[in-house]
Parts: sequence; structure tokens; C-alpha cells
Amino acid sequence: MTREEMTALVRGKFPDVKLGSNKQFPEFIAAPDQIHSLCTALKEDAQTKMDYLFCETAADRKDGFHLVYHLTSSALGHCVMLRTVLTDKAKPEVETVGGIWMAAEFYEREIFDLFGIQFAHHPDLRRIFLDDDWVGYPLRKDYKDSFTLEH
Amino acid sequence: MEETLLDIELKEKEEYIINMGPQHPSTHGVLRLEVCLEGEKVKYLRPHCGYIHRGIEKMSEKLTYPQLLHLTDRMDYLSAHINNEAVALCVENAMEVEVSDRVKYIRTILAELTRIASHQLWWSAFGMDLGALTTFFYGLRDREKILDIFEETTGSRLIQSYITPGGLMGDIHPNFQKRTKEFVKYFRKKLPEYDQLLTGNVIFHERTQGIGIMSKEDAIDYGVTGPPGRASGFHCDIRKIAPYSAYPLVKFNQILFTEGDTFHRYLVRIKEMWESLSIIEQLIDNIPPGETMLSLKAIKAPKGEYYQRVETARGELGVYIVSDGGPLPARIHYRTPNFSNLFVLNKIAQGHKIADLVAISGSLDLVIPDIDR
Amino acid sequence: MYDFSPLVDSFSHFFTETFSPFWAGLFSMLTLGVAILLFYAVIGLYLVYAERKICARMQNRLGPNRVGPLGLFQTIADLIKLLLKELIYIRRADALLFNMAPFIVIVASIMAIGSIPFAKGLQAIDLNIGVLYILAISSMGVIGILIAGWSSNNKYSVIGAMRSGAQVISYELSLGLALLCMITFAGSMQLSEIIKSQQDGWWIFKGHLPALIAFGVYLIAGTAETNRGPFDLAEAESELTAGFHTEYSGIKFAFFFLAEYMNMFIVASIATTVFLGGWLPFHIYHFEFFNKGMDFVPPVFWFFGKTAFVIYVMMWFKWTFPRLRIDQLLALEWKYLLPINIINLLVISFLTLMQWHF
Amino acid sequence: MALLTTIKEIRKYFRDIFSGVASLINGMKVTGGYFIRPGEIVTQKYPENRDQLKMMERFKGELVMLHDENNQHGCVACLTCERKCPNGSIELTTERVQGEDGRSKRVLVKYIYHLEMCTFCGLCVQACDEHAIVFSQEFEHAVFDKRGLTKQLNKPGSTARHKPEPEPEAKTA
Repeated sequence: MTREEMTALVRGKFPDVKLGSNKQFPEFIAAPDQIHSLCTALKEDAQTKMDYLFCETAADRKDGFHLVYHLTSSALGHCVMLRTVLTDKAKPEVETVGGIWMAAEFYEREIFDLFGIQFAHHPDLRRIFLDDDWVGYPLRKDYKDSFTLEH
Repeated sequence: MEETLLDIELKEKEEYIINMGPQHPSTHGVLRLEVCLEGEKVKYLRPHCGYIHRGIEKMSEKLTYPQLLHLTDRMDYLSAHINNEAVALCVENAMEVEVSDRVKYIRTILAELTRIASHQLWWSAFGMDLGALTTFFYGLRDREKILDIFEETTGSRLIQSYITPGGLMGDIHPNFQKRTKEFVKYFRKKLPEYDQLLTGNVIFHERTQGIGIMSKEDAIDYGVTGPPGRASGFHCDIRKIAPYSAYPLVKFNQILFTEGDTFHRYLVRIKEMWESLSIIEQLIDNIPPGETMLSLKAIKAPKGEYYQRVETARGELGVYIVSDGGPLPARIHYRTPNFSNLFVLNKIAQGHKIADLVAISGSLDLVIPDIDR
Repeated sequence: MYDFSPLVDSFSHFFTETFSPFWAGLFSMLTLGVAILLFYAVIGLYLVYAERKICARMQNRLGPNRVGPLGLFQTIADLIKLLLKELIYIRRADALLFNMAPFIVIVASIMAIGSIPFAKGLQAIDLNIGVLYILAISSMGVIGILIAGWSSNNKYSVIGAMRSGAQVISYELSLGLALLCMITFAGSMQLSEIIKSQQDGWWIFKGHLPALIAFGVYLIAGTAETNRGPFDLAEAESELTAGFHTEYSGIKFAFFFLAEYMNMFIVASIATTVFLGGWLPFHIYHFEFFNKGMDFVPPVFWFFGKTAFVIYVMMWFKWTFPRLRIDQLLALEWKYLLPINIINLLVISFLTLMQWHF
Repeated sequence: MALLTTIKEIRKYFRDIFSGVASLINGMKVTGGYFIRPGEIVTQKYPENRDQLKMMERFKGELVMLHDENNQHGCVACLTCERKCPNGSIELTTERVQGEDGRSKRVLVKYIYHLEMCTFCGLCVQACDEHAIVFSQEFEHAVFDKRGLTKQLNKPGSTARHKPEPEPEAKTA
């Protein structure tokens, strides 16, 4: 499926979704409360069949936490990139996509561990790498601890 | 540690829980599997990782792109070349430059040698997991030959730091081609021995066939890639899906099975070694002349986001770079194969015996630093 | 030609003539005990060394080569190290049983040595039910293993001990039946009698195919009985770390370790005695010159040579095969070895009845 | 019919046994073959074979600074290696001196190399335009005191080798 077809399809279903500027994959920017339904639609639509979430991660940017999903279809082979921006840095929260792809459950645990983004309805949202009593979320840009070196 | 709901629940049920790891011979590193048993049967298990979490992603934000190598090497230390290649390709794509054919050929040969070396080590360790202790020495004996090739060209045996954004750290050693050809010839003779010792063995068949069956749906759902995914019929070889370096130029088969049990995960790797040998044979005599390093003013990605997928020995490695255009990346994420491969263990090991759990986790070929990063 | 009975008799004469009957008995017992203990230690240590050298050669390695020439004193150094090591006590372990278990294991294997005929007359006690005695004694070892696993208060140990219990109880059967086949041929349970019945040829040659099958079954069951090779489920390094002896350290661990090797020696020496003609030399029918030459080799050499061969085969098993799973282990016993054994026994009884063996 | 299946079962039973035993013997052939003919022994008797032990020429043992017979090194104190190092294992102390031509020039005072922090990535050697530093083949790094791993690479009393001054035209261009 080409980029144009994908855009038409997604925009047809979700008119609010904005188009991103990524050159590599077709990129769609959705609102946090929309991402779950967008993901479900992409997985269940017979034309897209995005059944393989190969990467889900976050980045701490100036305008908030960017949550990035890389999806592909194991049968059809096309990829898509979804993005949602959580502008509230103090209390970032988004609906989990763990129910759609099992892999997301563990990616989200990692994101929660390192960014502190809360995933609503996640079945087992615990720290995955760090100790349970760790204070702070290391991958945030404002994170500081006794090991941080000042450059 | 805080008691989670699950822990309290377990105490009430008085279940027989054993901790495999962090120091346990079968976990090949510091991974802890909290296994709940019923007799010898695994009821369920919970993996606990993070024992060697080094914060590579955080560290990467403070390093320039060429400096990233020495960290990516240490994620999946058995696929060090391929990890470096992933970063190099990602940065090159971002800068919109293309390396010479010579570099592409050398990278591919090194990647395939790495794949063989990694599978050899896995084969050795897998035999050990099942109690066949001699396999360990045969596998390592042959792996040593590859490490010698690496050492001659790159100067290091395990953590090579050789493939860099823009090309290679140096040209290959004059002996490289000769030695590699010698190795291919040697290993083509030794590989049937592996089959004789383990693949055909009736006890090995009994121990692995029909154990830990993973369906194709599960593999896709959990994101299990690499040999475990392909044993389940998941068409996930990045070398085929999104070819990079010299892979478009060579002929090779993607090994696919549909059974998805431990034995076929084993078989995929054995057959992949044959395929890797044939890839090397196709390339080794035709390395074209050319520059090994692009003359770039400064290696930095322009503003934007870039993603690169490569196939390591264990599955799909993704490098996700967010750049603000500066010399340092704003954010780097490594989508490592073992992280996804680990969590399917709970699903496929349930209902099997504890001895099978060892076989299954061995067949997933987990490298713990790659999980923890 | 080489008969040790005059030598042994002269010893006992010396004791009975010098001391009163009570002291004579005590002294002869003590001498015997010391001799067996020394023998036990030396054989045990050098079996460990042999195993390490053999597996090293199979794996393209050198094996021990640091302590002494060819590393010959390596195991002795290891023993000294183990003797000097701290004995760890587990707080919530059952102290009495925990300390007793290694002794049970080692006593069982020492007792079995007593009735093994090393050469003519070189046998501590020639019981008329020698085979039965050895079977009974060697199965006592598993009690030690069970106790060790249970009392260590370690979950891995319990699993290992339970596996070992199930395994030894099942394989005892095959072991006994395989020996029973040969007893049927020999018509006696006394080990010296069994050897005597092989004067004109070893049972493995005289007994046609059934004897070969019985030998194979015995080897497999014997390997399983000693918790070795592909049947080392009780320790299963990659699954249970060290199984039943996880919590043992120092000399107590050494006891388990030595007992394992001595059990192997005992199993091999029984195989030698029953199947391979014990200390009898190898003879070829009507080839007198060759037979005379063979007779010159002392029987002790014959005995230890054959035992070494059987031990080598068992080590070969261990260093080649992957480990079985517990249910496969039991399936192998109950589905394959036992039926084969019973049919084999029937055939052998028939052969003996018809006097068809040589 | 039932008889037929029974016979089939029995045949399968025995076939299983024979093929199983055959596969086991096949495996034993490999190990037994190596027992009789071990071929290449991979064990190295390490401290004894020190003399024959030769590392590959590119082996990254530890960083050294090349000195010639006049006790001169090639370092021009450009600090590139220090900047390139990902984990700060190189520390340079430099000072400004008045050159012969009157311009102030930076020269090396101390070249400190922290072996304990080095990850042997080779970026410093690659970056050095003067080829002043290289990796040696030394691999026995063990010391009893951690401080022994911090090394000064420029020998005491060594000076920088004089490099032909670049042509003035090239400078302006």
C-alpha cells in the first residue's frame, strides 16, 4: 500500500489525524485519546492489517512527550509510524495498546520505567529495568541524580 | 521491595516458586525467572530483567554518532558488528550519503561471519543446556577461527567497534579473504559433525520436538523475530523484507518453518549457518576496490527522525534516532530483539517440565545485556 | 596360576596364631577396612582424573596438566582443597539428616566393594548371595541422596532428590533383571561361582545374543543407577544448579563426588564379574599358544582392564549424549528396557533349559 | 484389522529402538573419533608459551605513544583524541610556549591514559593525524593496584618532533 493510499484511508476514518513529515514511513499524528482507536482500526482493517508492532518508544521533546509507534503488516509488508504528543509533562497519561499487541505491554512497561508515562488500563504497569524504589524517570531531559555529570 | 498484588496472591495459594537466576547456569547471564511449579510442571513464570541495565539509551544522548559504536557493541555482544552496522546505516540514511560497494561487501561478510559465530556459541550453549557437554567445546573451537579473522582485521575479538557511520575504521587486512575462505572450507566440513552429534540424536529429538510450540500469531503478537519467529512461520527476516548493505546482491533463502517448536528453532539456526556460508562465498571473491571511509566533514544527522532495521543473529534490531541537527542525538532508542523474544517465554513454557523450560529458553537464545541495554 | 588365597590365608594364620581369636578377628577386620578405604580413595581420585582426561581428549583439550606430571596430582590437590574448605551449615536445614546423608551414600558404596572379587582369593567376603548383596547395598545410596535433598531445605535439592528416587527405584528393576539373566546361565549367585562358570568362556560370548542384550541393558541401567551420563537428572547442572548436593560444601560434597565415581566403579566391576569373566583371562578356544600367553597376565590386570573398559564406555556416554527428561527416563525404563529384559530372561531360561549355550 | 495395526505398532516399536540406538552410536562416533584422533588441541599452555604468543598486528592492546630514538614524539597537542574519546580515558595537559617564529604554540606536558576506562574503540588512533598514538600488542594488563592502570604515555623528558611548518600560501587559502 502506497503512502497516498494509506493517508487517504486513515484520513477517511479519522479526519482529525494530522500528517507527519517523516520521509521513511507514512507518519500520522493523533491526539492521545484517539491513538487507541486508531491502532485498533489499523490492525483490524483488512486493507492495512497492521498486526506487528515492531517498535514503541517515547522521546522527551520541548512540546511534551512524543509517543511513537512503528507498525507493520506481516502479510502485506507496509509500515506506518504513529505519533502522539503528551503535552502535560507533569502527568502524562495515555491509553495502553497492550490489548491490541502483546508486545506493547512490555514496551509500555519500559516507557513507564524510563519516562514515567502512565498507561491507562495496562494490566501490569511496573518498573521493568530499574529498582521498584527508584526515584525519577531517567530518560527525561530534566532528570538528575548523583551520577549526572555537568557538561 | 514492595509487595505486588500478585505476590500476596501467591502467598495465599502457597505455590512452589523457584527463582531461576540471577545466577543460574541456564539463564546465560543475569536474568531472573520466577517460576511457579506444580510438581515439575511450570504453571507460569515471570521474567525479571534489569540486573545489568546500563542506561545505554541515556548515555547515547551524550555521545556523538561515531562514539555510539562502543555502546552498541555491548548490547548484543555476540552480534557486535551487526549492531554497529545498524547505527551506521541509520546515520548514513539520515545524512543521505551512500558508502562504497567495497564497504557494503565487507559489512555484509562481517555480519554473516558474526551470525555464524553467534550461532556457534548458541549451539554450544544449547547443547550444554540439554546436558550434552561436549558440544560446548566443539562450538567454541570453531568459533575461535572466526574470532581470529575478526582480530586480524579489526583488532578485537568480541567487541570490534569496526563498522562506523561513513564506512569502516580501516581497510580489511590483506589476509582477510584468504582466512575467510579457509574458514568456510573448514566449517563446511565441521558442520555435518554438529548434526551427527546433536541434530540426529534420538534423545535430542525427544527433548526438543513438540516442546514450547509458538504459533505464528503469537510470534507476531509478541514481536518475536529472528530464528524463533521464523521457526513459527513469521516472515521476519529484515535481510529479505528491507534489504540493506550487500544483501540485495546475494542469493539466499530465508529459512521458514511452521512448526514453531524448540527443535525447529534449533533447525533454523543450523540451516542459517549454511546460508551464511553461501552468502560469504558469493561475496568474498568479489569485494570491489573502493574507499573504506567516506570523507565527511562532520558526522551528524540533520533534524528529523530516522529508523533503521537490521537483522542480527537474534532477530530484528531497530535503531530510532531523533535528531535536532546537532552533533549529539536528542534521543536514541534501540529496539532490541531479545527484549521482545524474552516475554513470550511465559506463554510457550507453560505446562512443560522444568527441564523443558531450560530447553525453551535456550532455544530463544537470549543475550541478557541486549534485553537490559 | 596367580592364586591369592595362600597369601590371604597366611595373613589370617598369622593373626590367629599371634593373637587370641577375638583380637585376631578385630585385627583382620581393621586391616581389611584400612585396605579397602585406601583402595577406595585412590580409585575414586584417579577415576576423577581419568574422567577429566578422557573428556578433555574427546573435546580437543588437554585436561588437567598443571599439578604434577600430566596433572596426575590434580585430584589430590582438589581433595586437599575440599578438606580445607569451610563446611557450610544451613540455618533451617535438618542438621542431623543433613550431616548424615553423605555418610550414608559413601558407606553404601564402601560396603559394596567388600564382595567384589578382584582376583582369585582376593575378595573380602565371598557371600553365597553376592549379587543380591551388592544390589541391596548399592540401592541404599539413594536413601542418602533423598535425605540430602530433603534436609537441605532447598527447593532445587528436593526436586533433584525426588527425581533421583524415582529414577533409582525404576532402574533397580532392569539392573536386577539383567543380572538375573546371567545368574540363570551361571546357576549361582555367588560371585566366585559365577566367575568359575566362565572358565571356558565369558558369558557375553557364551550366551549368544541374549547375553549381549542383557549387557546393553545392564550398561544403561547401571549408568542410570549411578546418576551419571545422560541420566544425571538428580544433579542436572543446567536445570537444578547442582540438584541434591547444592547446599553441601567441603568434604561432605567430596563424599558425594567420590561416591558417584565409586558407584561407577562398582557397577563396572559387577559387569566385569558377571558378563566379562571377572579376573579370567581372554581365551580363544583351541588356540593353546595364545591362551598360555594370556594366562601370564596377572588376573588383577584382567579385572581392572575390563573394568576400565566398561568405565570408559560409561564416560563416553556421558560426554556424548544430552540429558533425558524425567518422564522420558521413566518411559525408557518401563516401556523399553523392562519388556526387553523380561523377554530376554524368558529366552535365556529357555536356552539354559535346553543347554544351548556353550 | 486390529491385528494389522498391532503388528504395525510392534514394528514401529522395534524400528524406534533400532533407529534410536543407531543415532546414539552415530553421535558416539564423533566423540570417539576425537578420542582416538584428537587432531588439533585447542588448549594453550599460557604462561609457558609466552614467547611464541604473538598477537595480531592490529590487536588493540593498550594505547602507546610512539617515541623515536631522539626521545621525540609526534603529538602536537591538538586535543582531538581527548575529544573523540567516548568515556574520557584520555586527559591531556598542555601549555602554551613561545615558538621559534615568535607565535605562541601549544605543546604537550602530560598525556594521561586511563586504561581502566578504555573501551578500545580505536577512535583516538583513527583521529590522530600525526600518527602519534597507536595500539600496542600488549595484553597482560593485570595489576595489583588500580592506580597502575593510569599511565602517562609521553616519556619523561620527551619533546615534540618538529613538523615542517605548513606553507604560508596554504594557510591563507
